[in-house]
Amino acid sequence: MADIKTPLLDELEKGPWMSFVTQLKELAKKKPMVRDVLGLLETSYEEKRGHWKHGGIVGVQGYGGGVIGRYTDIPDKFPEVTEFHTMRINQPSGWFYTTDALRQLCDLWDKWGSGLTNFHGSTGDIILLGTTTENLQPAFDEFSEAGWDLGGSGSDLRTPSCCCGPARCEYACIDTLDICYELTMAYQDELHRPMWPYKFKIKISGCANDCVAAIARADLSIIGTWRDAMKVDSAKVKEYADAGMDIQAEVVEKCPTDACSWDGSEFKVNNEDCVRCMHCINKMPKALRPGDDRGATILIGGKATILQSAFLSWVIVPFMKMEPPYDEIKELLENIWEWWDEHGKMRERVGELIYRLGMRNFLKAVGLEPVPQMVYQPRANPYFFWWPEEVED
Amino acid sequence: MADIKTPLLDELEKGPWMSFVTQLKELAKKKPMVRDVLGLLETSYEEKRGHWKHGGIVGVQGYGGGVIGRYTDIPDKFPEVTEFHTMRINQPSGWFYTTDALRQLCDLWDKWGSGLTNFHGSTGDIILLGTTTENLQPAFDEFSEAGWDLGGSGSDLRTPSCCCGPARCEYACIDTLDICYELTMAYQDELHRPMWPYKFKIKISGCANDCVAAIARADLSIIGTWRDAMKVDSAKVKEYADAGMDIQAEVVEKCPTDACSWDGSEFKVNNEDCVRCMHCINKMPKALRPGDDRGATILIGGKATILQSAFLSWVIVPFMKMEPPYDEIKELLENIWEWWDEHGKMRERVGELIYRLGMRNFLKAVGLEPVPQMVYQPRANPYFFWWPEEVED
Amino acid sequence: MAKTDIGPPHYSKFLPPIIKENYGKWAYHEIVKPGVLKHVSESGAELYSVRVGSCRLASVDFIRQVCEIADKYSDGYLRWTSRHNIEFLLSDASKVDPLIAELKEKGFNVGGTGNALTNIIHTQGWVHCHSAATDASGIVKAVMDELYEHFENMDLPAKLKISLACCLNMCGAVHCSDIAILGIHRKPPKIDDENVNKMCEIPTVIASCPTAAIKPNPKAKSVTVNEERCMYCGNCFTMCPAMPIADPKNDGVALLIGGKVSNARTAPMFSRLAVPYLPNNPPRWPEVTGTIKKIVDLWIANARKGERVGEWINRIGWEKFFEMAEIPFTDKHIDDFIFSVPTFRTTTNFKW
Amino acid sequence: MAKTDIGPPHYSKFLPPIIKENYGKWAYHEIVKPGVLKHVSESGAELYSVRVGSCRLASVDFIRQVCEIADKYSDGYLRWTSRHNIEFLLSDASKVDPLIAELKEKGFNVGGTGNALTNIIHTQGWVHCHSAATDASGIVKAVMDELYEHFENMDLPAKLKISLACCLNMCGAVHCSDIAILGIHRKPPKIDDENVNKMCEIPTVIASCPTAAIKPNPKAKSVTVNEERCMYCGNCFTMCPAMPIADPKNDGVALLIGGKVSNARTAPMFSRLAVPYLPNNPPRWPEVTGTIKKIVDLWIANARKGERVGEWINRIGWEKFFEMAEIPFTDKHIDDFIFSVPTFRTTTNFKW
Ligand code: SRM
Ligand code: SRM
Ligand code: SRM
Ligand code: SRM
Ligand code: SF4
Ligand code: SF4
Ligand code: SF4
Ligand code: SF4
Ligand code: SF4
Ligand code: SF4
Ligand code: SF4
Ligand code: SF4
Repeated sequence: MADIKTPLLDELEKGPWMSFVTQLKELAKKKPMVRDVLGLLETSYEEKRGHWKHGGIVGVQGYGGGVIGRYTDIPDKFPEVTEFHTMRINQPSGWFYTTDALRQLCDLWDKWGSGLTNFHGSTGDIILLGTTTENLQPAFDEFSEAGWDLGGSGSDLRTPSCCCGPARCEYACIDTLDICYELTMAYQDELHRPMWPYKFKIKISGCANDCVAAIARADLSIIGTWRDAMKVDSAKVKEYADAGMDIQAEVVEKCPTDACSWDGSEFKVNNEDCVRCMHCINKMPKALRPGDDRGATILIGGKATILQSAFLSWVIVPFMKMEPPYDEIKELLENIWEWWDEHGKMRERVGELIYRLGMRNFLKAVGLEPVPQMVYQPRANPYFFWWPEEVED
Repeated sequence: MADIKTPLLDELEKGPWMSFVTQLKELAKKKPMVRDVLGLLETSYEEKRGHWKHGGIVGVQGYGGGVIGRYTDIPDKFPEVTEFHTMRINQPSGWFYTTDALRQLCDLWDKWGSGLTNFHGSTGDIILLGTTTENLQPAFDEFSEAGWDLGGSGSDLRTPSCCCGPARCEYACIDTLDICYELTMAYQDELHRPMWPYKFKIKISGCANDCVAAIARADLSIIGTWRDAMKVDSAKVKEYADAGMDIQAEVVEKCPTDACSWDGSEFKVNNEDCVRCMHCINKMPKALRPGDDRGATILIGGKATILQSAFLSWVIVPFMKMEPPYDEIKELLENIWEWWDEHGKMRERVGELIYRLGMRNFLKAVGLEPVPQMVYQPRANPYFFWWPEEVED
Repeated sequence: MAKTDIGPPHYSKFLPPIIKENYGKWAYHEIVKPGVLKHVSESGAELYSVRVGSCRLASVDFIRQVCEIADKYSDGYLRWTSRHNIEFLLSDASKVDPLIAELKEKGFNVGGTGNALTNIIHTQGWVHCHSAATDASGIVKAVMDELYEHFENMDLPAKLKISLACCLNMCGAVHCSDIAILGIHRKPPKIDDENVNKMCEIPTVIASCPTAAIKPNPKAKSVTVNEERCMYCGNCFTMCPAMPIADPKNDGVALLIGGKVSNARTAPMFSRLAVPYLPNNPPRWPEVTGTIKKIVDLWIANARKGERVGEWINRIGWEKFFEMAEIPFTDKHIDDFIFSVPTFRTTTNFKW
Repeated sequence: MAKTDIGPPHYSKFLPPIIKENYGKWAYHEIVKPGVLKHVSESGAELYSVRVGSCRLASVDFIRQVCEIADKYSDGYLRWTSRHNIEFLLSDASKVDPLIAELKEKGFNVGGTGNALTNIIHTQGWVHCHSAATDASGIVKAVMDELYEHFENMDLPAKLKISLACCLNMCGAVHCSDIAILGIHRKPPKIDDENVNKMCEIPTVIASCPTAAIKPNPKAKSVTVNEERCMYCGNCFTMCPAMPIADPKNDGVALLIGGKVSNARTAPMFSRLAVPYLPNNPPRWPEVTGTIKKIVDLWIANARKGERVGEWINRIGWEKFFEMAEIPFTDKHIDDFIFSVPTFRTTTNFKW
């Protein structure tokens, strides 16, 4: 195997942060494919441009997605990456693993692919980076055998993801891991067989800290919250104060709604005004805890910038109880998909469709009542509509 | 003259607030036109609908606007208001009058019209309500003789208006009356001969209190402000405090930028943080005053709801000195009009044109530098453009 | 021929001597009592302005009556405010109380200063405009009667600015008022094909529609309206009288609230939809006056000192406002026009 | 044939016993020191999570190395975070320090907790994506090196979340990050008419353009691009390889800042344009790392305790930020897309 020179990339082996270049170089020693990736990347660094292109659609039997086809545009120079496809493997809820499971994944990818991965992709999948068209099916067969399945890609449901939730976090108001798993299992068909106007993402966070960035990145966000009174232990607040926390400046004054107060001995929360932003709890987890009547706020429409610019997802159900088998959220999801599938244009995310047709049509179609929690403010323009049954003939 | 019955309108003679019905009824005694207005209005009250319509364009020689044609759609019932046009007379700056001038206006309108007026119209004009096509020219001739001219209407410059400013207000940072007069005089042609895509309004307020609602209602707002330090007399602040004002709660805590403070003896303003919102000055006019380096902030684009929904005007020049002959603002206005006239679609206000073509094109065309004061926040989307000269071939 | 383009008279002709002498030299002001402003100059001179309500739809006789009073008390000098109130400009302090006495005797309304309700900005209504979905002067009178105590006293949390526009053109400042009363239609225009063909320029009609609901109908040489997109603005009717939109059964009034114009404390804000529809019920529109009274009373009872209606609602949250005001929240309250998305609540931070 | 639709393994298989026993029963946590979280259960049980940075572009050998360590210290249990860090899950407190010692010895990065810089969310870049206007892993490495001290210490005013996306598709959360690094093109795509004709579906290409800049070119059976409307998103290229947009001379990086996702205190916010363009300067992008360092230092020096970047800028105002950061403000900073108008400053309230 010819040695390749990567003087530019070598610069990225310096410095305190772990170097991907070192890893690539190690792997390149045994994997020709990775040697060519290195060469290609060095070329990109020299030329300041990428060298990949789209090509024919590739995949595995019975699936419409889960594989991203990729080809270099300079196969003459780097023949080993003439084909360099990605497989997306659906991660376990909350990205918990045992070393056994990880080794199994590594061994399979060593066998069928480049040995390069992303742990994880931005959507949450285990990204296996670089294999040939030919290897896709046998690779998949063995992954499946071992208990792993493909994640989403294309115009379908994308792999749902969730924060560590009740497994490792005292703030979790819902069982994020279970909801994530149950929804993923319930919608295997939607996940694997593209059929919609565009992609649809679900993310689940246990509380308003939103550690999977659902509001920014999911068409449907499920975010834990509570409806009753926050639990307050003033003695413990005092411990934080005694340990040096300036409760007034760091907690009380940062409350968005002036809902809490501290007089040196009692920490009071006005639960009617509290918007459950989590800030005071974040600052003093030993002293404050969410209430007992827990459930989730459901939001819709989050997405990145294409086409109509990025949207953050917005409230459509202020509170929904979240108990297995999660029928209420499933019914809502199905109603949403039905409406979107029927009315959405190609490459129109559900949020964009709502923008185009209006919340009133969306709410009516999916059977939700309008509530003021859906908006920061009511409309400022007078351009509102009446249904025929609301006016006289 | 037959008596008319107005049982519904009569209800509006009750109650403490001055009654327009009483005035109409008085006038109806001598003016048949007003008797028919009353009858028509009573009919509208019975039927719950208006009875006016548009018709052919009417006006006076040499003018393209200043008159609003109006006709009833039931001339058989109310022949006296078959024609019932409005004349808009340009008010004096700040709506100051002498009784002589007012009597002159009244006498002329008694002679040539219904004797009904609006003091004033929403744009600021003296609205003379109700005359015939035939009377328009002779009426105008006599108004002109007496020193009064028509205001704007149609797709032209509308009558500028201004707050009482230096004539009656200690907050005025610019000479609103003079600016209003000078601009009105400089643009008589633009005011009287419609030629633009749509209307264009100018309003001038002496300070950020904006007592003529310029930001909401003017395509171009001129609003007084200052650039140096606010003038503070702490002893006088103390007087307000002694008289019972809670300086902390009513003033300091309401400052939008935390820019002022009060320790019981010294009122401090951090002029770097002060955004000159006027609040602290409003609360304590004896103690606080605008600085000496005065001028105006210029804003563009305010308008009501048609077509693209209401816009508030936004900053395009953070600070402009305002001294006669006001060449700088005149040059800016002319540049704006030129660009708008060239690119605006019919019925497209200048703010809507900027929305459609982007601030970058507007700023380049009128010769203004972009500054962060123009926006609350920079763009969140990545859809920005490069001029050909900014990129390499 | 008469002279054209002479412009308005120069303002200096109308300024009283005390103003000419102290032009730009005012030092401060006080509100002596409701309706009376005292402006003090650096020179020590004192100007008293006595503010008087006015129904803007005024007859020449009314103006003459006002002139008489001005001659008697303010040397013939007076002005109108930007909200259609009258101000008598007095340089003689001793005349203030006699003036007020005579004004009250003659039925004038003195007040509108400071933290009070001031005059309602309004438009033409059924008195003059073809486009009106409701009357203007009539509702204004009814509302001012209902809230009159607040015009005479300065006991509100902050200034209260009410406006009315009789159609979606929104002549005036309704889009930025503490309380806006807005005439609305609720059904698409009816199309009179024959007359559209005769009376209207079809491209102009099509372009006039903000929601692009109008399409050509080449067969009938007329247009069609996509009723699902039409939000009854009446713009097509202004362009084309053969598309009448007035409808006694369905026309009425919407209330938008919480707007402001001044930059004091908070930036100017739009008024926002509170009540989508109240019926036209002349002569006194009891549903409108009743609902406004309820909102104002709620504001008075709950706002902190100095909080305009919108500032108060922003502090407590619109969800609380709807609950407290017992106003039903409907699909109409949720924006679906161009800038809708930024109004959606993209956070879990809300109150129950 | 292999089984399809089996879904991911059930998560319970991978949870350590201490988590199974205390699932949903965690009472509180402490950050013992940078990189070490201690979660205490209602039962009294204590779970230690040791957080380790990772370059997300990981080889199987690296993962095997991590597994070895996990077997030694955390009974073979570990997880990845939503930002690509690794967490070793220990139920035995005494193993924490030895683990950290071994990690450091092997060159791992321990930290990323609390008020620190955590791992940079990023995307494919020149390593795998056809659409990339810049590399991902390379800049990320350079930026993490530059700011490394803040990963290891918890001395920032608040959490610092940096993200990178290599093109306008913005895979990841760049649109809501404290600092977002975004690969951008700056010139319209070149059109290869012949191949457009052959390779692309013209209606799809036209629909792909957010600014409607693409029109059919029936003559050439291809398309044309209105260069004045094109803002170089590259969407057409994704739909049509015959419209290449990559351009070594003009591609580069924009910085957007001040976004956040959590609802803590303030609602989630978008990142906003700070620097429209910095050149692609591999291998270490000094202009990018330098500018980011400057912004971070400014934030550290000026923010109040607990203020995220965007919260700090909102308090002082963007006009102050641009002045303090000495970043030129250009026409590019002013929005001109769909929701531009609500970003315009409709008030005189601003700082000089
Ligand atoms: C692999 C991944 C980036 C990564 O390095 O992690 C990725 C890679 C691609 N994304 Fe993405 N997206 C990935 C997560 C995201 C996310 C983040 C998320 O899901 O939380 C977003 C923003 C959220 C969202 O969905 O809006 C995202 C927004 C996009 C978009 C813009 C969509 C929009 O509506 O704005 C596109 C464009 C498109 O769909 O044509 C896109 C398109 C693509 C394509 C398929 C580009 C293409 O047309 O070929 C990329 C394939 C790259 C490759 O070489 O494999 N990708 N993409 C992420 C998926 C990994 C995984 O499955 O775990
Ligand atoms: C008379 C007046 C209302 C009043 O009772 O005071 C008025 C009356 C009319 N306005 Fe207005 N507007 C009047 C001030 C306003 C204002 C307020 C202002 O100027 O400060 C506005 C809001 C600010 C603005 O310009 O946006 C206003 C926004 C409109 C619009 C919507 C414009 C828009 O871009 O949104 C229209 C519709 C149009 O132009 O076709 C309109 C159209 C009309 C027409 C001409 C309706 C028509 O198509 O025939 C009305 C004639 C009524 C009549 O019977 O005379 N009027 N109009 C005001 C002019 C009096 C004056 O000259 O002093
Ligand atoms: C006379 C008038 C100007 C004119 O040239 O006609 C005027 C005069 C004064 N205004 Fe005004 N304002 C006048 C319309 C306005 C308007 C426009 C409007 O109402 O359509 C506004 C903006 C309205 C809004 O914000 O929605 C306006 C917002 C203010 C404010 C800010 C109020 C606030 O806190 O939001 C002040 C400051 C204050 O009163 O503390 C102010 C203060 C003042 C002062 C105190 C200024 C002074 O030192 O002389 C004057 C007496 C106020 C009073 O009535 O208590 N003036 N003022 C207008 C009287 C209208 C009326 O008859 O009621
Ligand atoms: C492990 C992880 C969840 C997971 O399932 O993977 C996690 C775990 C915790 N988060 Fe988080 N957050 C995690 C990603 C996030 C994200 C998502 C992201 O960064 O993309 C967010 C939203 C980001 C944003 O706002 O832009 C996030 C916003 C928070 C916040 C709110 C911060 C704020 O004040 O704005 C808290 C509260 C706090 O730390 O005070 C929080 C608090 C916590 C706590 C303290 C919760 C707990 O009691 O265990 C955990 C330790 C935090 C720490 O690192 O100091 N977590 N957290 C993620 C670690 C990512 C990493 O490796 O750095
Ligand atoms: S979102 Fe809430 S429950 Fe989930 S990990 Fe973050 S802080 Fe914990
Ligand atoms: S959770 Fe947030 S809103 Fe509620 S009291 Fe605490 S800081 Fe205030
Ligand atoms: S805008 Fe300012 S200067 Fe003009 S009257 Fe109002 S407070 Fe006085
Ligand atoms: S004018 Fe406004 S911003 Fe300036 S100090 Fe006074 S209250 Fe604060
Ligand atoms: S608001 Fe409408 S109906 Fe009223 S005057 Fe203006 S255009 Fe006419
Ligand atoms: S009423 Fe307005 S929305 Fe309806 S068709 Fe006419 S112009 Fe269009
Ligand atoms: S951000 Fe763009 S270039 Fe980067 S992975 Fe996503 S689609 Fe590809
Ligand atoms: S690069 Fe984007 S904006 Fe330019 S033509 Fe292609 S799709 Fe349109």
